[in-house]
Amino acid sequence: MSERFIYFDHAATTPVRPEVLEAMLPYFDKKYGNASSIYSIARESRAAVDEAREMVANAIGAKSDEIYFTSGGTEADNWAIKGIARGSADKGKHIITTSIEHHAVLHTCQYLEKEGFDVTYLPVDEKGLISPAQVEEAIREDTILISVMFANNEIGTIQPIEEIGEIAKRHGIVFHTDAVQAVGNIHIDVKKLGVDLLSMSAHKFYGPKGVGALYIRKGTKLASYIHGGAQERGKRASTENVPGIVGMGRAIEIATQNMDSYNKKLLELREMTIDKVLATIPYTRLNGDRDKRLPGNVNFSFEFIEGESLLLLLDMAGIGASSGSACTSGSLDPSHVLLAIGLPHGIAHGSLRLTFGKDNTREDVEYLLEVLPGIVERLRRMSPLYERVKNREE
Amino acid sequence: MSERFIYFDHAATTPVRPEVLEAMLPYFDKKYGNASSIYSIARESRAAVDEAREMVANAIGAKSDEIYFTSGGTEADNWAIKGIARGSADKGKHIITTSIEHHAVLHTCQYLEKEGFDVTYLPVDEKGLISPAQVEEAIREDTILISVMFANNEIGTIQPIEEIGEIAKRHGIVFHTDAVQAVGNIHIDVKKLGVDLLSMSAHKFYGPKGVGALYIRKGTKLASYIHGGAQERGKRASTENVPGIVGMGRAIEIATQNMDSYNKKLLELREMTIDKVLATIPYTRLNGDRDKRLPGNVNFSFEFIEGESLLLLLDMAGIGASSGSACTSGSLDPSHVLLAIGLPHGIAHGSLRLTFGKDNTREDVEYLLEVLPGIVERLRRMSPLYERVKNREE
Amino acid sequence: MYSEKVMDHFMHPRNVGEIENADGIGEVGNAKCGDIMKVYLTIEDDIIVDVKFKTFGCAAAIATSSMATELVKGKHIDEALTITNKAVAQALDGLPPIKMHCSALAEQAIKAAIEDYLQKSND
Amino acid sequence: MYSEKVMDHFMHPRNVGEIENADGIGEVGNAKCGDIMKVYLTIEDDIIVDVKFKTFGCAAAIATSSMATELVKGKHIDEALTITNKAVAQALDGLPPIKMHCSALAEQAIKAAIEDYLQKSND
Ligand SMILES: Cc1ncc(COP(=O)(O)O)c(C=O)c1O
Ligand SMILES: Cc1ncc(COP(=O)(O)O)c(C=O)c1O
Repeated sequence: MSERFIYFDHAATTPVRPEVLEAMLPYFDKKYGNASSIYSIARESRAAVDEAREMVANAIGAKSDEIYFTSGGTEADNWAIKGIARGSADKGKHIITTSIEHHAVLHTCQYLEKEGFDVTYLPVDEKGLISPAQVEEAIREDTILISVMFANNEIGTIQPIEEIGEIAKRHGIVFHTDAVQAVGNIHIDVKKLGVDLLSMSAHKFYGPKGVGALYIRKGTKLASYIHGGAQERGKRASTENVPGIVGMGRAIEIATQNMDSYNKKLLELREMTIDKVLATIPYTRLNGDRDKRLPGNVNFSFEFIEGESLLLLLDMAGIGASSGSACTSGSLDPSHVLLAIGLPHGIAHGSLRLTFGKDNTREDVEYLLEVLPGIVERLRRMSPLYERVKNREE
Repeated sequence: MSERFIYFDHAATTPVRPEVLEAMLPYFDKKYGNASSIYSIARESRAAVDEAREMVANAIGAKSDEIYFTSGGTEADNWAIKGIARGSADKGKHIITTSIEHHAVLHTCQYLEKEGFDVTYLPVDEKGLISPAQVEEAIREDTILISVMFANNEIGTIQPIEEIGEIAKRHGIVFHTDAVQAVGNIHIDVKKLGVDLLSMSAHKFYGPKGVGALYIRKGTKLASYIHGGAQERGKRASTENVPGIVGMGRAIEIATQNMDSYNKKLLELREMTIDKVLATIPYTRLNGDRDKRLPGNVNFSFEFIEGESLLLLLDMAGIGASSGSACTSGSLDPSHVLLAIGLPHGIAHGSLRLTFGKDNTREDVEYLLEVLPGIVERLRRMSPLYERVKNREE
Repeated sequence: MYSEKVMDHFMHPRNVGEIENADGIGEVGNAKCGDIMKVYLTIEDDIIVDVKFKTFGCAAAIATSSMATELVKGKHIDEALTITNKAVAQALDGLPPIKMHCSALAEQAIKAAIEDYLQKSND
Repeated sequence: MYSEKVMDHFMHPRNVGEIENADGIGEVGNAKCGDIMKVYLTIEDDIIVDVKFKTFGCAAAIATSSMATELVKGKHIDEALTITNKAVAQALDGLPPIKMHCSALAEQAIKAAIEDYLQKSND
């Protein structure tokens, strides 16, 4: 086992920043009041929640009463999609989404299909992009919702959200975007985008796990999803997770301040990795669009080998990475995203996602570039698929 | 404003214990791995989540694969009730609950009524108790769920859950109990109780806000509520809130260890408060059952005055308390629980809930007993209702 | 939640009490809603020379009662009748939206007391 | 997740490679499932005197390949045919439930290789 540990899996989750943890700490044991109560420490909790709401709103160009805190990105996705579906049953039962959404959107849509909704899963091109024209063509009389993710969690592809937003608005259809991978990582302004609902999750930008938010554009009618007390202006019940919410606010504030310099660095690491890996390891492809992609994301497929073995050997070398979405590790199927961009199963199994973050350095990437070719080669030498290719070559 | 602050609102929320916070801390910034990932720090997260699950299971006599973590008590209630409702539509559409449930249950049931379910809200007696016979009488051919809270959050009344569990089992009906106020505060053993589903929330027993759990007895078929990734064995999606879950585990472990001595102390404070307040403040009644009540709960109604004014004056004197559920503060109606036990509106408005906790002392209660009579008298002297009574008396 | 002015008038309400043989008495609200305000006026030459109140209600109800009585004291009844609940709330540096109905209570109670006076004078 | 033994056999797999002119070759699985195992046997007097494998798959697939080849080496083919996937998993101190199918792969590949040998001998 290696001495050092280099984390290249920031799309799965990020560590809480020291400044964020510091902001959260008083709300665990000192300012522990229930934000809905009336006495002094409770009013401090209320004020802290309001301030965090303001910070989240500012970061995406929203008003603070358009922000509703949730338990994470998944709940925000469930709420947005099921809330519109249940509230628009009289208008229609058709939903448009894509085949590369996160499971939080995909499984929610599949659940609604069982309830009698009709869902169009738009195919993507070989880079993982959908076109606004595709969306427009899919619109029907009874379409009630368009849900297209902002940036893909596996291959990092960034979709033309603004153009899709225009189409949605023109047709008067509610538009949701799962922006969990985008918020806190790239600039977002909901005023420009024309989205009505937007999901976010704090642990993707150095905030805590277990807290997220849904942006609900003023005027968008959305049924509640978690019923109970009057928290979040009656729209999302449960005692406010004050430390979590405070952490999300502080994290998004810092992320927004640092975004340009942060992304400059990530871009450098990304380009360096792509160039070197493609140059040194044969039978390798880059998945996703080369340019329309998150600054910190690279995703390769190494033919003839399987991802889990690759991850374990990288872990032994002190590198934490991912093969497809972390959430899918419970499954045996290769990533639905890689299949959707047209990869054959065998190649989809051999994918590696590296997602860079604030503490990664050029040295980290150099170390990766040092060990990765050997690890790939080692697994290939064990692989009967590689043997065939080699035999053919000879 | 007073120098000291005495917290008498432990039913609303509790501070995180130092030992609990300490257990949580590494999982924010050091062991920050996504519990679903594969590399070393992620495996540590997974192990920590599994250990916490074991602790929660042990505390209530369950097996660890019967515990599913949620974002709090409200989500657990929503999940249990809607999950059974949606999954049993072919069997029937009748639900039995009580008129004094927390809003997390009540509003969920009201929501289901709009969807076509038929809900019986059992009335309670003047102490806030329901009888097993009432439950049995309410059962119909098409009853699919009985949901009765373990202990009431306002008046502290503890229901005959074991007896109701027997009836539910005899009739083959799924039985849910909202035990948010009970777990971590009084002994619970699901093996004895015959409940199929049980909701809990960590911040009610010195754990963090924003994390709870649902106990699902093995063999109980419950549809998922939050769809997405494969977390919680495919039943509850979203990146695990590792620090929160770790905190819940540690908090319930400590609560269970300390329960007997803790409750002995709370009982003393409770009895002392009840005796003295009833003896010194006229036109006062104790709400709820004198004996079948949570050790730390007292709830009074002071005639002729209104609760918010009372709370603000207590806050000025450095005492944090509540008037009905903290969650209802967004509403203008008096507590539905106090109305259900037969209080007229005017008197329900003038209620005071004091809920004691681990750091409260006899001195704290003595201070309360010193200031409370004066505050009540001050408000009464301003009240036109009191004037009438006084005039009648003269 | 509340402005400093609201808290000041709640903690130190002006004009609390009753007036024996008041020229006008108004009572509005009911216990069901959780707010009752009773106003007593002493009126000389249609000028409100003294005013007292009793209120059952929340902090906002008590503070608006206190402020409203301050605003009408010394005023001609015609002028007093023009004082709106908005003016009362503004004089308190605002109220939380959910509490705005409390300021209506004060306006109504004063109107009721003046009407009571006018009716009595007509008798 | 994995036992130490699994990790050991994954990190240091025994018997990796090919055998030129093997007496029996078996290949099972397919790339779609993410697991392929190919086994080469050298057999003398129905005794497996040498065995090599190549595997495309996860750590469990590699480790079970390694362990299964260890278990059959030196054994009579009749005995080798009785080795079950459970035995392979047990020899590795267990596998996560979701990975149990990988041990089936190893069992099947060895069976296929022995059958290949038997068929060739019959020719
Ligand atoms: C695109 C996307 N959507 C939704 C989610 C779910 O977020 P969370 O795990 O916070 O519920 C994730 C990450 O897990 C994601 O990457
Ligand atoms: C009886 C009861 N049920 C449910 C809840 C909701 O729990 P949470 O606020 O953690 O969602 C509470 C407390 O708020 C409660 O007291």
